[in-house]
Amino acid sequence: MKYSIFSLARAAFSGHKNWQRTWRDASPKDHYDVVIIGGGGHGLATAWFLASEYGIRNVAVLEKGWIGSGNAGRNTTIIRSNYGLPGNTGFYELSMKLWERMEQDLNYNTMVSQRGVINLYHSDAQRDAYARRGNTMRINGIDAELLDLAAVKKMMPFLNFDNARFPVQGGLLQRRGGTARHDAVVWGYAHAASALGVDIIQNCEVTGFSRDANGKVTGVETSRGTIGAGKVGMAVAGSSSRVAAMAGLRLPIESHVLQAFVSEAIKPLIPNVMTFGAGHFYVSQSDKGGLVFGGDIDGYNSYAQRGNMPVMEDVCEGGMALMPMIGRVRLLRQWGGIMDMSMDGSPIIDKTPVDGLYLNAGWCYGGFKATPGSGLVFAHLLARNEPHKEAARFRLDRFRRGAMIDEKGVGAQPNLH
Amino acid sequence: MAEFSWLPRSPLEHVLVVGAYGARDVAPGISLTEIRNFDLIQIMARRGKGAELANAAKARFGMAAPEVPKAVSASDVTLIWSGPDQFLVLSKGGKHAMDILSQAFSQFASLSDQSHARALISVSGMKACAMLAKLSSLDLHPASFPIGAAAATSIDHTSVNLWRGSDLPDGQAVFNLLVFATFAESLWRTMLDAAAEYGVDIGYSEELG
Amino acid sequence: MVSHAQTHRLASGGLIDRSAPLNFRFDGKTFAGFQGDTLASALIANGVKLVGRSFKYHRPRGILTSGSEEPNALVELRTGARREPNTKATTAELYDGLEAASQNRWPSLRHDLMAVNQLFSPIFVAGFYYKTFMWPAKFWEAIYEPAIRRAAGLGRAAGVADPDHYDKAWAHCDVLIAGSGPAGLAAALASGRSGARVILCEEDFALGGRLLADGGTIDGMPAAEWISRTLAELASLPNVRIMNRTTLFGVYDGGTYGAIERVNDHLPSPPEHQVRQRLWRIVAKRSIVAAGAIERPIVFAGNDTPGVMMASAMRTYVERYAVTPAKRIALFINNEDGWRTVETALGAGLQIAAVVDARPDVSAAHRALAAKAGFPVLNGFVSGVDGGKDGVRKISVALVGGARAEVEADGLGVSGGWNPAVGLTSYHRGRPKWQDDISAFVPDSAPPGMVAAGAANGAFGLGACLRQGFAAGVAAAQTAGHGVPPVADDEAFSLTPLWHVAGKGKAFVDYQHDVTASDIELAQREGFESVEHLKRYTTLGMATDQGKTSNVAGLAIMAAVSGKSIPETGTTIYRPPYVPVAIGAFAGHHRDENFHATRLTPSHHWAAEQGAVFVDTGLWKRAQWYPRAGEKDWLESVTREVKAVRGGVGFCDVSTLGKIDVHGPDAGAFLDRVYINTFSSLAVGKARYGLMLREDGMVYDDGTTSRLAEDHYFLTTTTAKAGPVMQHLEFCRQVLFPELDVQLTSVSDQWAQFSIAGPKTRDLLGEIVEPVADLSNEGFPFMGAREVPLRGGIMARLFRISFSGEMAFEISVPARYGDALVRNLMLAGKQFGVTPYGTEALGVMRIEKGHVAGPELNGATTAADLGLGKMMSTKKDFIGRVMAGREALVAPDRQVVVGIKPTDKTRRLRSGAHIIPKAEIPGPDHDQGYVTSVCFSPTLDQWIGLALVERGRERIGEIVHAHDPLRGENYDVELCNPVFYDPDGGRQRG
Amino acid sequence: MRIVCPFCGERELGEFTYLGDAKPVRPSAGGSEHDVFDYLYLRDNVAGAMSEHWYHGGGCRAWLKITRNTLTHEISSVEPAAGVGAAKVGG
Repeated sequence: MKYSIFSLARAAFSGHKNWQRTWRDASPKDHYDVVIIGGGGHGLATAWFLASEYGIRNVAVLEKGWIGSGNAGRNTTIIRSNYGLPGNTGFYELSMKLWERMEQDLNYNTMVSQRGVINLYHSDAQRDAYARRGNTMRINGIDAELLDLAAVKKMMPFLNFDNARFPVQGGLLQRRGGTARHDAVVWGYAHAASALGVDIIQNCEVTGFSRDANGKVTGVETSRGTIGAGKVGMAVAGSSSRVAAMAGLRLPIESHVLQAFVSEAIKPLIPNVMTFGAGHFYVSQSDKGGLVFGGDIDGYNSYAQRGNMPVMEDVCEGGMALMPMIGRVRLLRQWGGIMDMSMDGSPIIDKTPVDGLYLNAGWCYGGFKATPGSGLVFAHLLARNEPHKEAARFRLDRFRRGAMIDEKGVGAQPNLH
Repeated sequence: MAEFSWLPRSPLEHVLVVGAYGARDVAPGISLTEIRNFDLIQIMARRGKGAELANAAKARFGMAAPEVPKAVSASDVTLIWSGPDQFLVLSKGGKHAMDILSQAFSQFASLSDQSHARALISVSGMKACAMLAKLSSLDLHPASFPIGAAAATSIDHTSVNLWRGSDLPDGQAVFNLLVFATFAESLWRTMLDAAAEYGVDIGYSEELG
Repeated sequence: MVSHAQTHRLASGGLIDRSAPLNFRFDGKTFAGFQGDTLASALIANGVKLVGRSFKYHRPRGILTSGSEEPNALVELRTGARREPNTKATTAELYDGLEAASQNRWPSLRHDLMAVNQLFSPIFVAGFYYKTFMWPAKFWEAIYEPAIRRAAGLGRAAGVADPDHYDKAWAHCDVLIAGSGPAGLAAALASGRSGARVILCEEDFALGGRLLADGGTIDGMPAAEWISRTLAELASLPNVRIMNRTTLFGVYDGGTYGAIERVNDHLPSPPEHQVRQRLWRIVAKRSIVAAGAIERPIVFAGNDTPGVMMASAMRTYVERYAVTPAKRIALFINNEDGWRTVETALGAGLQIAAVVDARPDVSAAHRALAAKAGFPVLNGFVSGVDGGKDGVRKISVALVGGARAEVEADGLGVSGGWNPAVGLTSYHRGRPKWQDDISAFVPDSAPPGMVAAGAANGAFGLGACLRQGFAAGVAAAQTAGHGVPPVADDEAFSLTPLWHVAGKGKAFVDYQHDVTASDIELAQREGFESVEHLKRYTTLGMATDQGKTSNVAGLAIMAAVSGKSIPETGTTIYRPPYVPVAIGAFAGHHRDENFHATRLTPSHHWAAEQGAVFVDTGLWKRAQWYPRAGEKDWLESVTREVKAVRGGVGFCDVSTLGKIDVHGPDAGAFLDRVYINTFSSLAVGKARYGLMLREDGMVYDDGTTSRLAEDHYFLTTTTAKAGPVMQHLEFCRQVLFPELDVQLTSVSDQWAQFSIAGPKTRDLLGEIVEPVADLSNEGFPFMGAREVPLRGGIMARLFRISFSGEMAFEISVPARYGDALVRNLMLAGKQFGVTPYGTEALGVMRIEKGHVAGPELNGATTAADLGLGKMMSTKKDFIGRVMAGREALVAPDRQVVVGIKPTDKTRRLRSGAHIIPKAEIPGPDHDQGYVTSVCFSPTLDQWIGLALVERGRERIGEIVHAHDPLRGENYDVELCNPVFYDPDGGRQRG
Repeated sequence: MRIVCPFCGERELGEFTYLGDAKPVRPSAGGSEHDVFDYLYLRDNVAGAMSEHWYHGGGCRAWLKITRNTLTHEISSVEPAAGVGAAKVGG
């Protein structure tokens, strides 16, 4: 059923008894052309692009729990393409463009809200670094504006300009950046992919790979039996190393916990997405009214999906330093996601050394905003066996060659990215 | 030629205001006293020379240097554990200054003068533990941190050496804090904020406690 | 002027202080209450039924509960900068002058035009927004979303800085107890008597938990007497600390618990020097969760009508606060516990209209009571509520067997059973288990060291609570037996599970978010069957009450519609905090200028006296320049400072550099491994510039290291990397090269260090250094390093090194002499026009000299990129050597450091501009680098800069575009040698 | 998280910084690019008990080798990273 105000109104007359499942509840078939492991945003987007863009519809998405139960449902919902290094810049802008047409593509309102993302700067050195980045964006055809203090004050008069330890001096603004409703992205891709014939199989955990005599992957072993596959794509950020290990691979990835927080719902307070340049804090306000905020990873390897207090305090200190008006707003929930932290802070989308097995991993802080772009380029790789041009730098061998994409310039230490 | 004066200036000199601070309606619950002008030498054993260093320390100070997080005092010197195989020598009046200790220990140890790197603050009063609980994650209960206990630790993300001195005659606990000189003003303000609700009596001293 | 008498206050009883009357305002009207009231109890005392509006449909709502699980009675408490949105009236302590306002309504609570949303409720079903608002695409941000954002949200934040203070503290104990009900107090007794250090946290201001409302007999005495005796005993134990107004909200690793203490929320504003709230980090060896249970509603049509209240809350209001939520009460219950409300109400002289008991087997005793009091006991279900803003008027009952009945009442008490508070035990992703006899989830696993006791553990009888609490206390104190547990009878508990009465009309599961039973059915129809999907699709349990009253009912209904059992359906993941906690409390002291510590240089106060402008460099405040009267801007001051140095002499505080003593026989060998160049060969008395790489081959840090003795080097780092380099060197020393005999000590704070530069440096130093020190070029050549005596008796270290490119020394004195040194330098240098200079002038001179600094050492440059490739020794191993040889790191087209000059000499340069070949149109394929550092060079009388440019060194002399679309600039620059000034180095060696 | 420093006793997480997996051993001088690549970039990324390097920078400045379960954060052992042969750092 096509979703619209008219179908909604019609359904209302029948007491909403006629709605169909948003996606089909599929059982595994014996064989698919492509099996995607991971029913998060990336896996589902990949399946949708395979079906819609590359005409490959005999596709299954396998999810060990319920779709969207990983990082797709555990992030701060920010979308942006304000990256500074070749590789990231083009890719995230590709993704941004796909966000801009997502609702029409999917017939699902994912609430893409281009309310602007501003990175605040507090020193000349930061301003210069943002100028470099903003110019990179502009040279790549991406919108960027460098705001001075007066412009920031006008846009966000509620920041602490008077007695801040590190006074705000300005900011780098991407107006096209913003937020999207994270769960809706998952459901929207599931809805649209399912409609094109993709099988979405929940509660189906991959336990191993089937290989032929030459070592080529021929399918996956799962909690619901063996499923044959022409190709297998992994999109399991958070569990990449564990799944890769089943194929005997070691990855340049560590799993870290990233916490996020939401406040009680309040009337509109913060118009856009902001990052504090002098501490670890970024924030936006959801349409429902909660302040959604976060900061740095906790800093140690973890699969526990929960964080500790020092980072929680650090984040709130950043928030209060930036805008002491939130002191009486209450933190409502705290959660932690498992991040694939790669060795240079940038993602990996590539064939693996194992024939037939394809990798989409290492998203660090970029996973949610990358969702549509990742789906497209991974589908491209799976369909064409060669990287999409906007993902050509995300190769696995870049570490060996020394062609890192290290936005922060901190080297092979994942917890610093 | 001009005549130069070389008056040492404590890192807290600018910010320390002698007298009362904070709540006035109660008897001061906290005394904050800065100790000025001391000698502080860090001694680290050379590789494999821990035993020799221990012997030399015993000979020099008449007491064993602490091998666990403790501070030990003689009449003119306090030895404060600061890490594995290392300790700080705190004294006044040059008797245990860098040049003298170098001669005694340089065969077994590496010495670094820290006399100017730190400010020394003594915290006492009925509310000393309550106030320090806002700054320190250590358990300062007498059962866990008795007289003589020492710690290399952090307050406000800043490294400090903290040890518990002898109680005052009225039974009040005394905690000594060595804080890095360039952080001293900032930490001092933080300490005042933490102490204000209890009422504070601020002073400084040229004497080691 | 009090406009309302306390019409609903009982004449006697309650734990309120009738001698302390208080006035308060709600929505502009003044009311009266007593000390000991909550805002909720005081509103009830005044007969106020309508207190709020719901989130989506703006339905009128009353008070549902008496605790922190309250979904409805949310207010904006206080005014102005202290306004607190979404404050639960049920936990807000009344104080004199309290002001509160209802929220999420317009223009008023009674006449809320947003209630029009109810007309659209057939469309505003769960997830409706995912299906619409998509066309035209542009309308989302322009029209739909702003409207939704305005309509959504609850209360209004103050919008200005919070004027109150917060702090944070640590506490340590052997046994931590959450809750002061019978189980918590019994646990405290048992563990406290053993001598264990005990902390008991109670979120309420009064201690006693449900005993305060439900009473009972313990050890043969009334509960109130037992509480006061117990508290007296606990108070006599110095090892027991009771913290009321303190909620334990989370459990973290290693036995660390988070708690929030509302230190002064019961006052209009905190007294001077005191905080509003304090965040506690409590480290406990063991913990006992005695946090009780939460009574659960039953989902039926009209269950959100003001006047519908949890049965236990009714008891609390009557017993504890002596107020009457209704005069004629009906009850709808499915368990034995609901009958207590009957007894309480009758005891207070209230009328019982009827008891609707879903159980067929009501006891004879209850039936006798009903007969005596003259009310009917109806075996059936409430199927509808007649009433509105002003409360319940009549309820409809579907009797078992099909008949219907109506009951007139002005209040309806509901009890659907009790849910143990399983939050704390589940925060480590533990899943509670289903217990059939109470039809509730109880803790299964718990974080290490934690146990649950009493109602939180599914033990609902008073005797059982006491026994479990006491046993847990004994076990947690890890000693055997401390007296006998307090004794009380266990009340009978029977329950017939009842979650949802099917029928017409909106039946609310999540009151605040307006999630109805039919929303859950719709979610199931659309495939959102997983409880996490259900939660996310319908927003069930995501409101400020965190689903305390709604979660279990929601999943029970989901279980029913999907044909699964409740345990099969499972729970969502429980996430802290247990109650919402003010963000200000998590920040504590660290806000405004106290956000981070501040480091001051030894010359800071002298510089401040000179009127220096300071810049934040990491935590440091550094003098950026020293303006003089008449100078119109920073550029004029900086230009003067640079000229003074180049033409005479100046000094700059460089104490912020990291300084490390490297001691030991293997110190030289150690430095050889951490630097790309060699230090073991450095002569005593000499300094050398060193470069460190990361293991991945990129430049990590640079600085000058001097050899002061055979076994003593003095290493300096950049200001920014002082801490990280120390950590890195300790890693090398302890982990990578433990065989080396080397010791490291930070001496950053020990030494005040100043750069003295300019052709008259020797003249100035000659004034201050004792003549015995030979400062001549022969006696103290470039890169010399040694100790010298200063006139007046102190020793200093002199290093003949130059960042500015001038004849220069760095001088170090023990830090307490730093202030004296600058004053003496000014005194001695007056005759030479000595000029203090700041970081800006320092930066200008280093750019003129082509020295790389932070912008070039950006973590992505190699030694060769910086023009320092030749420093890399080929004769030894060092950190980063191997990886530095990777193909992409030695590629010929890397961006390398070059100088740039505008072709138009009057043009200003800006860092961050990109370099585009002259013939090309700007685009990603022609982006060849960027400008890293710029300055106005007084020496060259034009702007100059450094840039990282592809193959830059091969292109010296080429004209390229500096492209800066952000600032609307595009101009020609010439690539040039980065050393603009004195390329032969004659001046610094002279 | 609380870590029992073998020198200082039990301390709060905030006093420590994390480096990562302690299993990879830095190839000695003469190690090939392949060896160093493996050491520097590839990780087992263990889900379970893992040996890790932590730095007690907020305390005694000792580097520690800690066995910690990445699924539960439970710490089962802490020892000086310098190893048993050099139990006392610098000693």
